[in-house]
Amino acid sequence: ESTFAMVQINQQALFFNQMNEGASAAATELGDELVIFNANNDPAEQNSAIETYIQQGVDGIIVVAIDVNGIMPAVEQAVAAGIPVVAVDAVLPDGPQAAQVGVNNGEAGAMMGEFFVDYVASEMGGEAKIGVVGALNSAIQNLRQAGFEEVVSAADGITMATVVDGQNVQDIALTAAENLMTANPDLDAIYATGEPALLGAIAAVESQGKTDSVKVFGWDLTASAVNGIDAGYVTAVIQQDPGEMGATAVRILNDLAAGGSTEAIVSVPVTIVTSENVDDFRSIFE
Amino acid sequence: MAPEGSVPSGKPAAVAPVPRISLRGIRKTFGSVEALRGVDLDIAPGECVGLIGDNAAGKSTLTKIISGTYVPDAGSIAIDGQAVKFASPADARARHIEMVFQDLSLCDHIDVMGNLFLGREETRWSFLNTRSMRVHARAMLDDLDIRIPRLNAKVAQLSGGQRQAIAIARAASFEPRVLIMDEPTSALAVAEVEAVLRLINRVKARGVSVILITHRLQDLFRVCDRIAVMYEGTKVAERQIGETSLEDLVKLIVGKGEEL
Amino acid sequence: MAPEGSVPSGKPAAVAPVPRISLRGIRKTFGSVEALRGVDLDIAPGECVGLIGDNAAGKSTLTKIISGTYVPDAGSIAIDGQAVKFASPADARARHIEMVFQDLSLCDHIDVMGNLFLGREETRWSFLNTRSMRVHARAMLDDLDIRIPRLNAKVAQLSGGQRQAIAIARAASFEPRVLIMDEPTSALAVAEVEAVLRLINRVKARGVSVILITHRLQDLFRVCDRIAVMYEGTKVAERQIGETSLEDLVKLIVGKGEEL
Amino acid sequence: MSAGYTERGQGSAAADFLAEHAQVLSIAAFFALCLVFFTVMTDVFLTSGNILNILRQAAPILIVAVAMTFVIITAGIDLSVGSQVALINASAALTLAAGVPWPLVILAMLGLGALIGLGQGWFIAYQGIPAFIVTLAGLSILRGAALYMTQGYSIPIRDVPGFFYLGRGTLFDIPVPALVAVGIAVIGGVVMARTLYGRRVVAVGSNPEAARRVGMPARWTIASVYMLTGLASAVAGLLIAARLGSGSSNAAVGFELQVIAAVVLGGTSLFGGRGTILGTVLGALTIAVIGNGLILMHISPFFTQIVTGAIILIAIWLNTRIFTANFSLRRRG
Amino acid sequence: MSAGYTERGQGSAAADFLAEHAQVLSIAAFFALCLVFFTVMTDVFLTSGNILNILRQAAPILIVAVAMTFVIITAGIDLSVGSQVALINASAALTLAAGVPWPLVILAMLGLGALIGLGQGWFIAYQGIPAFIVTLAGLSILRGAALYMTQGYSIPIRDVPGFFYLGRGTLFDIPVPALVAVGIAVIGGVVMARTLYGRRVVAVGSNPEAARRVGMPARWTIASVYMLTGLASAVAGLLIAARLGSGSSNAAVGFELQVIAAVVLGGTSLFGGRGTILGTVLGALTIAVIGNGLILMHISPFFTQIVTGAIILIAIWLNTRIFTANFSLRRRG
Ligand SMILES: Nc1ncnc2c1ncn2[C@@H]1O[C@H](COP(=O)(O)OP(=O)(O)OP(=O)(O)O)[C@@H](O)[C@H]1O
Ligand SMILES: Nc1ncnc2c1ncn2[C@@H]1O[C@H](COP(=O)(O)OP(=O)(O)OP(=O)(O)O)[C@@H](O)[C@H]1O
Ligand SMILES: [Mg+2]
Ligand SMILES: [Mg+2]
Repeated sequence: ESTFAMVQINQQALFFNQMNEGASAAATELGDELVIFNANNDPAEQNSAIETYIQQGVDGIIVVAIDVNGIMPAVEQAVAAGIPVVAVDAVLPDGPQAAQVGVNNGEAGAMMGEFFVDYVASEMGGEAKIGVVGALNSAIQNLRQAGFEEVVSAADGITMATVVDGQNVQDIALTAAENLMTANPDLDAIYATGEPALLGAIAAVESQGKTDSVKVFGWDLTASAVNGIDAGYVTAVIQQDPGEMGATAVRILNDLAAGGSTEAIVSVPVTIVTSENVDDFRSIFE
Repeated sequence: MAPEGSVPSGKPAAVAPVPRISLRGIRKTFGSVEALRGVDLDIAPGECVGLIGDNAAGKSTLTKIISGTYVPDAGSIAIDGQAVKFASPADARARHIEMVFQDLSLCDHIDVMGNLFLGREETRWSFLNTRSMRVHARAMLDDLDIRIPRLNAKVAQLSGGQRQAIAIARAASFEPRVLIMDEPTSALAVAEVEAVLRLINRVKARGVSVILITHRLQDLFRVCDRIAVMYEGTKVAERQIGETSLEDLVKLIVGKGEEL
Repeated sequence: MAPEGSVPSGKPAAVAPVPRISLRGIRKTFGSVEALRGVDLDIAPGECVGLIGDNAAGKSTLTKIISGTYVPDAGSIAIDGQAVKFASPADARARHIEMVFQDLSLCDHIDVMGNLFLGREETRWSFLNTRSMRVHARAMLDDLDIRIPRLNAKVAQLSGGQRQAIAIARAASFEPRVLIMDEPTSALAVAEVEAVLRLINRVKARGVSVILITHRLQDLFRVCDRIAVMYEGTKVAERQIGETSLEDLVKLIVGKGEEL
Repeated sequence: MSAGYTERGQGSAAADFLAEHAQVLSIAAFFALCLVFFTVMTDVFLTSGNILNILRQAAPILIVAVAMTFVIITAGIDLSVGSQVALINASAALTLAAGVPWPLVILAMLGLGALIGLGQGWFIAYQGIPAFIVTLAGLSILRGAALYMTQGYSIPIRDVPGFFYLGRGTLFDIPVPALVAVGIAVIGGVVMARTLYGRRVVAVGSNPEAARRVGMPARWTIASVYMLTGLASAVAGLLIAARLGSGSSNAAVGFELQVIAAVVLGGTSLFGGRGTILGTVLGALTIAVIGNGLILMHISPFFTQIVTGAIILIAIWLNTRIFTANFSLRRRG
Repeated sequence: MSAGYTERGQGSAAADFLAEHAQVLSIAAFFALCLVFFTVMTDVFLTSGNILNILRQAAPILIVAVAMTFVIITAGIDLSVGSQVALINASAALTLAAGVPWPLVILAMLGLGALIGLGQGWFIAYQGIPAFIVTLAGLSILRGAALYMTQGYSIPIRDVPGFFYLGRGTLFDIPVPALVAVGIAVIGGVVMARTLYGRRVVAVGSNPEAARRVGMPARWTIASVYMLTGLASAVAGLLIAARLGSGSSNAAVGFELQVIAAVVLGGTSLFGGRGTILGTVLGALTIAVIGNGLILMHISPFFTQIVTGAIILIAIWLNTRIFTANFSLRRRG
């Protein structure tokens, strides 16, 4: 019976769409209405949308922030107007938001780093050269990159090749990844910090005929990532549960609207998907 | 030309029974300006009509209507006695009405040869037949006594007279049945003017109807059969060439002549 | 004009001792075209020089060099005996050289009044002083006997003659010391041509040097003191007006006259 | 058969007015239509709170669009405005975070914006490089610089109430950004229509060679309009920084297309010479109102892009049909 | 003092050649410079593998840029190509996933692309709406449609080797996309320079009213060039789908600016009438080579944007200085 608004970053990644779906499903289940706004990567648009929802007097707002600091004035305004705010995924600085739902991207990146170091030690003879396909315009993906690099660069035997910028667009990521492999013919592995980057990296490995020599690590499963895992050249992918994140946020708002309370930090765990557990996820992409 | 009409009119000389072009009550308004306020005009085959008048009298507007560039607000056009409506210049061109525009209408980015054949390109399987066009282009220009050394120069770089010659050559070369020339000699030097006048007499002899707008009144007497005088959007007078004089025309233009 | 020079020259009539403008060896090449191949010319204060020649002879190019529009490849310009270099038209304008361009150089998106004052706007604290400009604009146009009903019409909509009149009014109105007119009467009707010729005589009387390019040779005899003839980028002849005739000039232009 | 020597009548002045102002009238009509539509369809739209919101949100686009109108009237284009906004946004946050007093930061940023704009203008006007290329390079260089400065993170601005007032404060109940935008639009409109500078801008855009020939400082005029977009981008960047309380290289992504769309929607021709500030203001407000209205109407995010595009296209189409019934093939960019 | 009646000399044909082809020569010189530079600075650059890579990567941009050259020569612009690519990309993946045979899919997609382009062309040519507005609306609408169709998923294409061959295969050791691109560029070049259609395109761009007056089908010509970009976008969308092995609404974001940049870099004037396909090809390759070379040189990704922009700007600047020493104020968009 309440109306909640969700301010999303964009809809070009499956991740956000699954989050939207999860949230919508939860809202339907709880009998609430959920409206979603797509900011198309423009931080100021997110603030504008929140301001508009405040005018309209929605009962709660979910934000997936592009600019975590820049969103705060709008969050403060919403809370001041009596509208609770739940942040999902991107971690907001301290403020009046009711809860933070999601994954700690830096930590998860580090987790993947440790997995990689172990993998190199066990499967690649202790030596490897790895390149990164990142998205420098995404703060979240920069955190994933930083967490990963911190662990990996401290390990012995692992050389960091270049970082290339896929700009969060898959065909640009593909070109960048191809050039990365050309520039480093001896590359052993690629780490892709997001879904477009991973899609691009996988296609690049295929198109360069390097499916035997280059192993791909990355974030966010897609159908082609599942294929890659089956084929063996995608080794591990961090799978978040975006649907659950969205649903959790809606549930929190619903509780708050009913006069309940929430914990400040609600974490949704990630899984590292490898050939061993990929079957659990296959159904999503059929 | 002697009168050959069936119904003798009050005028000293009548036009041929079926005029090549016949305009009735042509009106055209641009915003607040009534450019034409009801103009009638007939032109016989092989006749050259001089259209004169003060600046802004509406001469260019009238001829643009004949060539399909403007659509009149009211009035009718008949060609060889048959009523026509021109929705675009392509319609008029299909009836072999060609015009030299006062602003020349050249494409600055296309070379001399391309401009000469603009809209009439010679093609072979829709490829431009450059070789054959080059040969013809030279012939077209030589007719006009104009010196244009490079056929592949862009027309933007040419002198005013050279540009005008190209526009004239283009209009005259593709077997027009009606040839409209809006101040065709304004930028031409003496010899070139002579060449244009010769050209007009030549096409007249082939039966082409010519409308010549010019402010060089003495030229009219060299080529025209009849003169129509416009004033502020109306036709105020018409004269057979034999029964008028330069002084008479000047008076008619400025509005001090007797009316028809 | 009677000779008043100190050194008697071989020519029947000499120019004033210090010419208002003196050109020496002016050359200009565009790509493969040698537009000017070394031209000398002197013009005295209050003198009107007619510049004639075949199409593409280089008349416009020469005058554009005087007005700073083109920078010559070689040669020197002196004004009142003092050597000058014009890097841009603004430099020439600063020395009160005004020109009517063959292509008119009007801004189609600006209204009649704005075009009349283009580059010479009257301002008050850098705001356009529209009221005072409107009064002056009317006066400028009335001088030329041209009918332009609306001063706030965009010039793109005007007839060819109206546009030309605006360009002439603009160049003549701001106290020029040298007035260059490149075929200023080509699109004008009879009465307007007369007005321009009157205007030239008026400014001459005030000591303005005038260069008139025209293909209407008979007009030259009404206003010019001297005629310079160009041919293929060179000056081939110079005549005092008293000692030449229309036929003579025609011969000189086409290259059949005796040389100077 | 032929009339006597009579003069033409006066003709209808209304026809001239309509023909000359078709573009502005058309966008004004469409804007009005949008207002009516959203007022009817949602109850919140016509509340003062929402209207002030729209004004505040539209302010950055409006400000830059006013300057962009000058650029486009000179037949130029500035694709780098979004990147300039991001650079100023990031620089302002960094300098404020470093403890520089905010009035100084504002002055420095305005200076930086003007300088960047002038630099681009120099390449365009004095070196004759197409504006599209120069500002496309600028787009890349300046966004890269912002990215480098912030290393991709967002920089928080804390405890500078004076600065925040710029982006969030109100004066007589009207948001400060809206006031700034209105002020700039009014100044822009007056400068364009009534001053010597405005005349030069139009002349240079209409016929650059003619402007040069009559002795106008054509090159300087061209260079200067890019300084204007630089300055306007600086103002917009500061307003955004003050509103969001942070600076980031992600600010104003895609901003250039929105700004140019507002200008073109307002009837300014991309071929130069023709345009009005009033049209631009209406264009920018129309885009803002559509964005706001669609949110209020709870359009599914899968449809917003489709609907926004379709509304603009259909509206312009109807307006073209109504206001310029028999248009010619003249360019209307 | 005065010369006799002598005729002008022949003059140097080289000077004419230089003046007429300054733009293409300039980008060619710069392209050569880039090649030399990267060859010297990196060992991998001049390997056949890398060169073929660059060709494959540049293919989509090249193909659309060839069609865009036609559009820009008519003084138009098509901002919607990126969205068209995304739509075709997504549609192709969806239909292939639905089991439609791939040759049929290709035909259908080409038809769809042509239709979309023609639709936009109709608004522009027959309704007189500025191309910028129509295609900006198209950008929004078509991307929205792609988003809606895929619901944000990236749609995998599985087990269609014939289709994959298009994007990944080679013929005589040359990547198929590169062959397609070269073929299209050659056809485009011939059509532009040698056929009636090309002449009409130039005439319409140079002086639309003159083209109309000489009886050319001016409107149809304008509409048709947008059909060309539609078709080219379809080809590019198919190639990208075949290369990535998936279709998504996220494909080709920002593609339009890259394509237009390639065209303008190649010397085509945004004001219409002037441009060559050869220049466009060189422009597109230059951008691809710079992108590739900078990665090979291990430039920090934080700098790539800055360096790319700076290289392009400086190069054009040097070329302007060398090839058009005393340029005038004529428009050169
Ligand atoms: N497209 C247009 N829009 C508005 N007004 C126009 C247009 N074309 C012509 N006019 C107006 O119509 C009137 C007649 O113009 P027109 O060009 O026919 O005159 P003209 O007799 O050819 O004059 P000139 O001898 O100077 O060439 C003028 O007042 C002009 O301003
Ligand atoms: N900007 C330019 N670029 C290239 N060639 C030019 C340029 N301007 C003039 N020319 C060439 O210079 C020569 C002289 O041209 P100019 O315009 O001076 O002739 P003109 O004597 O004024 O002729 P007209 O009587 O026809 O106006 C011509 O051959 C012309 O093609
Ligand atoms: Mg006329
Ligand atoms: Mg000339």
